[in-house]
Amino acid sequence: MIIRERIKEISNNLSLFDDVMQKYEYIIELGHELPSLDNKYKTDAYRVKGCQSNVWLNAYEKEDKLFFEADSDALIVRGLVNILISIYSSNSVGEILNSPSTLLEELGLNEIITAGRQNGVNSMLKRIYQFAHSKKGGINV
Amino acid sequence: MIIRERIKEISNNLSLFDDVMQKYEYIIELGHELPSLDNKYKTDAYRVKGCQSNVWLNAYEKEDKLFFEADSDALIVRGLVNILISIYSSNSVGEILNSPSTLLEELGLNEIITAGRQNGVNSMLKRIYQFAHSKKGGINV
Amino acid sequence: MKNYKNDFPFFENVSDIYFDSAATSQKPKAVLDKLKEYYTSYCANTHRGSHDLGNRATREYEEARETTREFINAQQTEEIVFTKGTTEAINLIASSFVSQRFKTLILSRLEHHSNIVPWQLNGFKEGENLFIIPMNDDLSINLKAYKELLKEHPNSFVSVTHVSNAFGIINPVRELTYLAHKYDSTILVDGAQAIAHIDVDVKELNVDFYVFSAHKMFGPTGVGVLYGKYELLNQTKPYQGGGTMIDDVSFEKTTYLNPPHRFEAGTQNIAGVIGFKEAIKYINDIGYNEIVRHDMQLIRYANSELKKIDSLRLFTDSDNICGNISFNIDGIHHNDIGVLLDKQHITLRTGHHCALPAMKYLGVDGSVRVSFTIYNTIEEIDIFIKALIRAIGMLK
Amino acid sequence: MKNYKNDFPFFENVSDIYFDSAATSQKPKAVLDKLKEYYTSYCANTHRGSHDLGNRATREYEEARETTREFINAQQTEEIVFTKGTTEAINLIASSFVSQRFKTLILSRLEHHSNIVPWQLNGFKEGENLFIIPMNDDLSINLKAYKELLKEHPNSFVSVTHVSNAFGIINPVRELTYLAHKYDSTILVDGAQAIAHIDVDVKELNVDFYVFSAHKMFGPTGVGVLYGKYELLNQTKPYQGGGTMIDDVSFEKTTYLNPPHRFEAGTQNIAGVIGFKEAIKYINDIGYNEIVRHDMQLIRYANSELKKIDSLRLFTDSDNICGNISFNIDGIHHNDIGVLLDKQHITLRTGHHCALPAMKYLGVDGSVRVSFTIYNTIEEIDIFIKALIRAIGMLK
Ligand SMILES: Cc1ncc(COP(=O)(O)O)c(C=O)c1O
Ligand SMILES: Cc1ncc(COP(=O)(O)O)c(C=O)c1O
Repeated sequence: MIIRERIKEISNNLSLFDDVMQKYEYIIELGHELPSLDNKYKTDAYRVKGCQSNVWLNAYEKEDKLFFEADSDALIVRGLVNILISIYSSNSVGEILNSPSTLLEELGLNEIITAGRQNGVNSMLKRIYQFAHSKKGGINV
Repeated sequence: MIIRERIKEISNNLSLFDDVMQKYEYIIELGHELPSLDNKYKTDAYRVKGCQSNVWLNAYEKEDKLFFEADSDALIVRGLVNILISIYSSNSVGEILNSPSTLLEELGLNEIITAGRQNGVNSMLKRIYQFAHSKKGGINV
Repeated sequence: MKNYKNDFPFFENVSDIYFDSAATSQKPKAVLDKLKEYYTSYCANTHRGSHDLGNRATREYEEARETTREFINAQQTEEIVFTKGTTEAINLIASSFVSQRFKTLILSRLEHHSNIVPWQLNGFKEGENLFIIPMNDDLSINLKAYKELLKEHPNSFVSVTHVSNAFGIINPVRELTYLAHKYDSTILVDGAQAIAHIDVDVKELNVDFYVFSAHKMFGPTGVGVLYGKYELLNQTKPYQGGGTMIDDVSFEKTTYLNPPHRFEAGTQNIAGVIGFKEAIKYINDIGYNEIVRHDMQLIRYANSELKKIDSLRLFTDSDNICGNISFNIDGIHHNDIGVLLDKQHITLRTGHHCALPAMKYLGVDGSVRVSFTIYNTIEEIDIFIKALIRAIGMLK
Repeated sequence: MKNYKNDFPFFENVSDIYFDSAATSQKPKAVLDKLKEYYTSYCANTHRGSHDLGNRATREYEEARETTREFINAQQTEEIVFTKGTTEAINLIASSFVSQRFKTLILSRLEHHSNIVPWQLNGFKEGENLFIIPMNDDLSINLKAYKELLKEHPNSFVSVTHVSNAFGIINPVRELTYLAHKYDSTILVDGAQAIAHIDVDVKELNVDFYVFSAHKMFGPTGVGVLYGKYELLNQTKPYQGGGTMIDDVSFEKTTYLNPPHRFEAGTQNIAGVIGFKEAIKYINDIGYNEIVRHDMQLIRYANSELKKIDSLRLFTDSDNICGNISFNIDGIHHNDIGVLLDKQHITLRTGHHCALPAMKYLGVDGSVRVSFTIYNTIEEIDIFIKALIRAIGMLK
């Protein structure tokens, strides 16, 4: 349940802010902090399309763990991407697949979990689970 | 204003009935009384199509007056047709065209004036005005 | 028998007996409240933006899709496409899936115009590439003849109604589907008249496409459902082009989203779809067990009472009917009956019920149709029968 | 400046500033009441029957058609076809009128996807048979280049927007139409963004087709209008087949009704169309004089305030705009602005606004769009500007 714990931690951090604008100041900071993705991954092959902003995602497996690195052209999305990476990166396939993506609702960031069909962060989340599935050999992607 | 008078008279007759079912008994009687149209007019050429029932209408001009004779496969429609004929037949083109068809609203028979697109009686009414227009040489049919 | 009228605000204003639910049903309060909720609390366009209001509307809209999936037990949410109605759904499949893919089409003789004309517009014509399944005397489908047709024309597209809108006949959809697939054919079922009366499970029926309209099942006007197996929907070309169905657009080349969004171009009937969700919930809350029991009680009682009337001709003796009954009175025009019942505050339908080929085949040009649903009662049928007898008396 | 918010129940529940009316507008109480009236007093199907309830619904529905005719000053009621929206209207004309009749198509560069993709689905492609009118630096249409195009390709079909949904640019419809006709071409104008802001007179403009959506002009979702000159509509083939658009049906041959009914197959969005009538009445009651005055005051004020912001880039300097303004902030992604404004309770749209070709041409992948209408106020613009400055500060 490492993922669950990470989510709890971030959600605790976020809940420190009474003011929603302060919360976004924090997210923007996380956006600034996210390391830029190597330009060689900023191509269509790595692009997760969104209506509003683009996300580029590189995923790989190392020593039985999955790793994610990503970038976006929008700053707040970078912050959200940073959060997703800190939650999901360096976890095992099992840990990821056993944590339903709806857990993220705890974060109270509806930018991440929305019904929108073309949201970059949302699409990134889907890709993370798809990648985990593919490594499990599952077909339910 | 002969048409207006005829409408007034029929509308007076109809208003004698307190009970709507009695009114329809009267209309059914008018249906029985309507002379059958000669079979030679009961062809597609004379047919006024309706969603619910068919009306066959023959119209002709004699001594500067227009005459109408008609029939239907439904009895109540025959009654309504009888009313229309007694209003419009043996009038001049001018008399007809100067009496807007909305005058019939006075009869309180929404079977005659409805928004329905495929009502036999309604279509017959339109044909009557079209015929009058054609005899006037008008184009606003 | 429970009285459901209180759920429907319509009956607070109208005391007439409403026996025309096969044309369109009344709407429960929950549906009307939901329409109002959308328009007054989160009225925004969907699937476009990042703002909270739009996200709320989008979430409600997509929940309606998931509710619909569950309702007919489809495999995936993506198999549910919202349309304007049954008619549009059939036109969509005729134009974007069947046309140019299938050489032959098989229809039943009882189809509604909405399941005839779209095919004609797409080049199907009787005697050439359109074949009609013969029926038995009780208006049921002649399964043997159907099998022969399929044998002769494998790889056909079959499009049949689940329940006849003019005679209430229930077609054996499972068998029709099984046979269609056996002869490499694909089948669409028109559920417009079935969905309010029969618990439909598309997975169990194994139909390829299933279509129906919200307004006939207590939902708003202007909403329909096209269910299609995902792999088939995915082979279906876009039907209309416009906003929110595209992936990328340039003047040279445009790429499209996957189903279902590929088929929902432009602003949809957002309020209608969201309200529709409540119609499904209403049905789920009552449950099909109760609905079927209620409906069958009404239809059996009406059937037995109608049979007592001299000179009344029912079109079928079959017990395998639901929703509606059609009849004629010897020597009396159906329209005359309709008018006199209307004047006695009984609302029902007379005419060809948009099923002219069936009417022509039976040698009539129309009938009187009574249709029943959850808010009708046995007492209403008694009143109707009395009114009918009075009307016949006046017209004889 | 009069405050119209009280007419809109939405603002009783939502205190956010709504600057996204170009996507969909809020609905006045009269429209919501009318929807409820239909559903609770004369809920029945239309155009089918002889019963009073259905006749009432049919009358209300057809009155909506006549109200629409009068609203845009069409010659005949029969020239008004109800559709699901602008998108469906354009698809209808592309598929049933233009395709197979016109060899070449002319579009502007500012078109919404709904006025691009339908044409692509019907075989038009840039560089082959689809030509784009060049525009001037201020995004207005280059009339001289348009004339050259027409000269080179007479007998074309021209399809242009009246008002750009991404930049508010008003196109000179009368001139575009005059020139189209001069070169034997036929013209459709997409009025989706114009109709709520400009008094449209189709007779005076002399356009051949004019289309718009109810939901962008205070009406219900799922309703659109296709206006067409009668003689052209009469040459238009049926688009969808189904109930109530036919004259006679047999499996061998079917004949169709005249316009407009030929194009309204199946059960329409009855409640929506009837509610739409009230939206038109609402506009008529306020009057376009007042609407234009109100809208122009807002747009001019917003424009001047936006110009004061450093690093803010407006896409056009033209004064000939209405309804909406688009901008970007140097070095900041439009989506970031959108999120931070949303969090400050200002609802507006960011993104490509379904106008990707225009965005690509301008070398951006989106913008921030504010759109205004009758219920917006100067005070709201002041609050918005403050919030925008705060957002920029956070993101720099
Ligand atoms: C200019 C323009 N055309 C067409 C449309 C499509 O309208 P609808 O989505 O109502 O079909 C829109 C709406 O976004 C628009 O702004
Ligand atoms: C069997 C059947 N199919 C199709 C339709 C068409 O449905 P809609 O008018 O909602 O498109 C109807 C409705 O009358 C019907 O009864």
